[in-house]
Amino acid sequence: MAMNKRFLMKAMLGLSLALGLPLAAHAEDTLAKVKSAGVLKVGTETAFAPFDFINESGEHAGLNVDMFDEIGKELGVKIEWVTLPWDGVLPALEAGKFDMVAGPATITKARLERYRFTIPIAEATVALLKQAGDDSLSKPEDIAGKLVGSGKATAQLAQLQEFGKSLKGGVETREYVSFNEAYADLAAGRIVAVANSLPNIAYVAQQQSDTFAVVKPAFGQPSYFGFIGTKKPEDQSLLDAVDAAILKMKQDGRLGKMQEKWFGTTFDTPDTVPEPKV
Amino acid sequence: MSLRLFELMLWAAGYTVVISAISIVIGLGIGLLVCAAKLSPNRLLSLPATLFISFFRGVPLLVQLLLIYNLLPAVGISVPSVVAAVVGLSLCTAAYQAENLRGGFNSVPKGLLEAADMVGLTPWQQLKRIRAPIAFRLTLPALVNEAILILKASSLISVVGVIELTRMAQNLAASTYKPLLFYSVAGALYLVICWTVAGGGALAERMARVGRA
Amino acid sequence: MSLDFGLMLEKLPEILAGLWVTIWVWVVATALGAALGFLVAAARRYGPPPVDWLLRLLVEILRGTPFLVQLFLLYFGGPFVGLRLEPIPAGLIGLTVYAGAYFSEIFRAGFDAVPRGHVEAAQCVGLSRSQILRRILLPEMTMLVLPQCVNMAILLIKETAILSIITVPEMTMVIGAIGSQQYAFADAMFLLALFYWVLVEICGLLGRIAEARLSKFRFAA
Amino acid sequence: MSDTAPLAPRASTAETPEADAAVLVRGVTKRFGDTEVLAGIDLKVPTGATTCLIGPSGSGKSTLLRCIAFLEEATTGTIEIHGDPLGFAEAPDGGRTRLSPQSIRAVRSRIGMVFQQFNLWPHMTALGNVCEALVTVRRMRRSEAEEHGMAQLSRVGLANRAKHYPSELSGGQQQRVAIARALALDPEVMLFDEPTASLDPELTGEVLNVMRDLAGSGMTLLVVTHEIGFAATVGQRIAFLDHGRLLLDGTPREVFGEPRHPRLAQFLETYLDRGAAALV
Repeated sequence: MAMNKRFLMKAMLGLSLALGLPLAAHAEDTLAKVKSAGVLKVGTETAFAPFDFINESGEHAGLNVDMFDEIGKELGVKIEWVTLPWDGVLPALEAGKFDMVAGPATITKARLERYRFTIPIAEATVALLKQAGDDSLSKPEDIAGKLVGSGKATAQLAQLQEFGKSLKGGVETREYVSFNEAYADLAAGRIVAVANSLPNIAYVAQQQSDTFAVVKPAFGQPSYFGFIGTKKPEDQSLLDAVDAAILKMKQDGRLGKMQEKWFGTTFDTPDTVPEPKV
Repeated sequence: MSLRLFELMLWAAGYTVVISAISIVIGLGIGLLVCAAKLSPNRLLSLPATLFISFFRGVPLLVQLLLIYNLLPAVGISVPSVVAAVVGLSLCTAAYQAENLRGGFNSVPKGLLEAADMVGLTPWQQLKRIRAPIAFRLTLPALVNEAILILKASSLISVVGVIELTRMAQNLAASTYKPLLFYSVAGALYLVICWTVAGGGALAERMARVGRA
Repeated sequence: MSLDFGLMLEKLPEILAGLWVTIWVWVVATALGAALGFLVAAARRYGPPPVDWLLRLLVEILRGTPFLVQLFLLYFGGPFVGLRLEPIPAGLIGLTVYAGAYFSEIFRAGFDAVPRGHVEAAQCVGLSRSQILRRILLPEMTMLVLPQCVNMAILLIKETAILSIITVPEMTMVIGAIGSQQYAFADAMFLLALFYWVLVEICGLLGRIAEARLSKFRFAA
Repeated sequence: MSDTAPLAPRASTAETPEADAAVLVRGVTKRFGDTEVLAGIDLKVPTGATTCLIGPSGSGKSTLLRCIAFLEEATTGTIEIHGDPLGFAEAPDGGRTRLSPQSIRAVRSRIGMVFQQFNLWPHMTALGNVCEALVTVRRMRRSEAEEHGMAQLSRVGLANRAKHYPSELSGGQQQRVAIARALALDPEVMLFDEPTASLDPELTGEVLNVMRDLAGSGMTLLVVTHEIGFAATVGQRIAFLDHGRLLLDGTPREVFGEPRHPRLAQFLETYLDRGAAALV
């Protein structure tokens, strides 16, 4: 294995030298770079309604789109979206494919060690979505011993697995490339529930009230959604500017209006990144 | 399905075709180089070519694409989504095309070259006038086949952020809750594309055969 | 990028479980696909013309669309027409049918490649149609098409990676998930590339050994 | 064509009573699309003798042989093997009725066929090729079949090659195995379709020798051949085909002797070693 690793490194080194490219990218300040280019590249996944999704006319829509439109105005730049499957978004962020990630992602201890979050934009507490009229599932504990779906590489999945351990008989999980596939499988009856954050499943249940219903209360620890950036020093100025923009939107009521538009309610979120409970 | 959504599907199908076509052409170029290296008596050339072919035929395209998209930046080569997709598809098809070409070159009957030798053609003239045209005719069916395989393999490039036909169908299936409709339409569009390419290939083969006895 | 396969070693049991799913799904789908392909090729050769046309259409549809789309249609479209398959059965059926289409074309060419005289010789000594199929055509064809079958098997190993999208817990799914949990994306990708590469090379090697074994059955000049 | 058409077969076939005919061909025509390959052939192949079928390329001699083996279906006419119809039987109204596949297999298994291209099955050894039909068609026990098969291989002088695959044998050896394969079923008639045409000249001798032995043993042979020397020396009857018609049918002396039919003379001049006919 070690030899193989060395070989690959050498091969890549050779390739890079051959192409005359610098090995270590020059650490130019990201905010300055974004402003001079006039473009902020944002990575996300478009299967996370109502934050990012493709609407019925095939357009990318959601809270994130509205928010980044405003953030773009604040920074004086255009937004360029890069959409990937969720399990590819964070690796691509680390690979420098875009300046930050919309997502949003649940603010967790593990992620905070590796990434920087913006201030919270919504609640992320995890709950269950079930088939409408499924009486066997009236409280979260009823999923014991059953098959529940969630998104691959998500904090929601991690919380579901954690919750499962506390249940007698545990819970069997199935990991989907995106939550859309999980919802489809719930509708098809292959799984009994989908674990996702309350704002997401509330939206889905409201959009398709014939098919889905939310199991109350939420089983997860209270948590928040934020946008994600790296901890690289050169990226901090950009994330500071985005934080400032979000705070401004929050204070002048734009954020509240957007939350009202997409969730039918507003969230009381803190002005700084809180200490995560998950 | 509204007209607007059908337009979106057509647009995505166009994207699939363009990216595949570019990849096939680039892949053919790389494939020729790799084939030449592989046929070279110099082991410093043939060994890397063998490794290249083995790697790109041995690793799923999905994994290749992610390696190109996410790991090349670690050595300072950052490529946007579309470029990563084209590079991945090109390298993958190059490995297969190199093998096809090698098969083609090897099946040119030796006697034809001996005959060319006897009438005094130089090795380069032999390659240009005898070997290459015959090898091309022999590999044409394989090339058409490869084009179809790449068209279909391009359904995977959404993992590096390119929205092509399959991804568009996936998006619209999710937003309209009509997977049956959108995947069927996507399948039908792929069929139209692939059958067109196959038909064109058959035509090209017939035309290439005109020169034959 | 830092590569540390220690993290991966801790998860070895899970990785091996994923590897096992990949291998058995691949072996079963390849074997069933080859059998299906043979039946389709035989039906097209011996059945009435409408059967030939219908099967040809199906084969061309399966060969003209990406496996991913077929799989989506089967798994996510299926429930809308009352076909609700679990991930592994859906993956197995999808891959088998997909493989069957390609194998049928390989066998069809194989049927044509068996010299007519070999069949006539069998007719002359009184072998029945089914005896000719079983005793002459099938074995002769098998050795003629072995290289293409090995190629197909190799393509199928790689296609199994796509089953991760319908949540089949095979190698790509398992290693990818571990990579995400541990933020060891690079390690996961390298490991995956390595595993598939080794599997493919082993399959190719077995194919070459089998071909060498069969070489004395080759047609005399 | 017009200069030869009016000529009827010179030698009478009536000297062989029908009951003695191993193969009886009656009014066989064969058309491929618009091309008439056989234009009404009547032929009696006498039992216990060697009949050689000669003629220019494209004269229809191989097609006639393949029609007799029912590898091609004659467009009209019937074939009988020792009085039993093969493929089609004459109907009372003068037409033909198709016989069942079982009947075809049963009658055909009384014919042995040797092909120009040998057509040995490449995945079976020499012995395997010889024994195949004994086991699968005649339902013999494997050991019994192998014993019988070995005897056939000895007959063609290849007992020591029993375990070899076709690819490991020379062309002449392959053709001898093919003869053994046909002999294994104890056929009443052996058909040879240009058995030496795809062999190197130095390998034709061994095959012709085997055929000579078979002819000497009193077996009925019908041989399509270009080996005029063999036809003249071994053949007891010669049939000369030209443009799908049977122009001559008689003993070698009758056919090759003077005065020669002009078409035969032309054939011998054009296609063959000019000295060959002098062997008569």
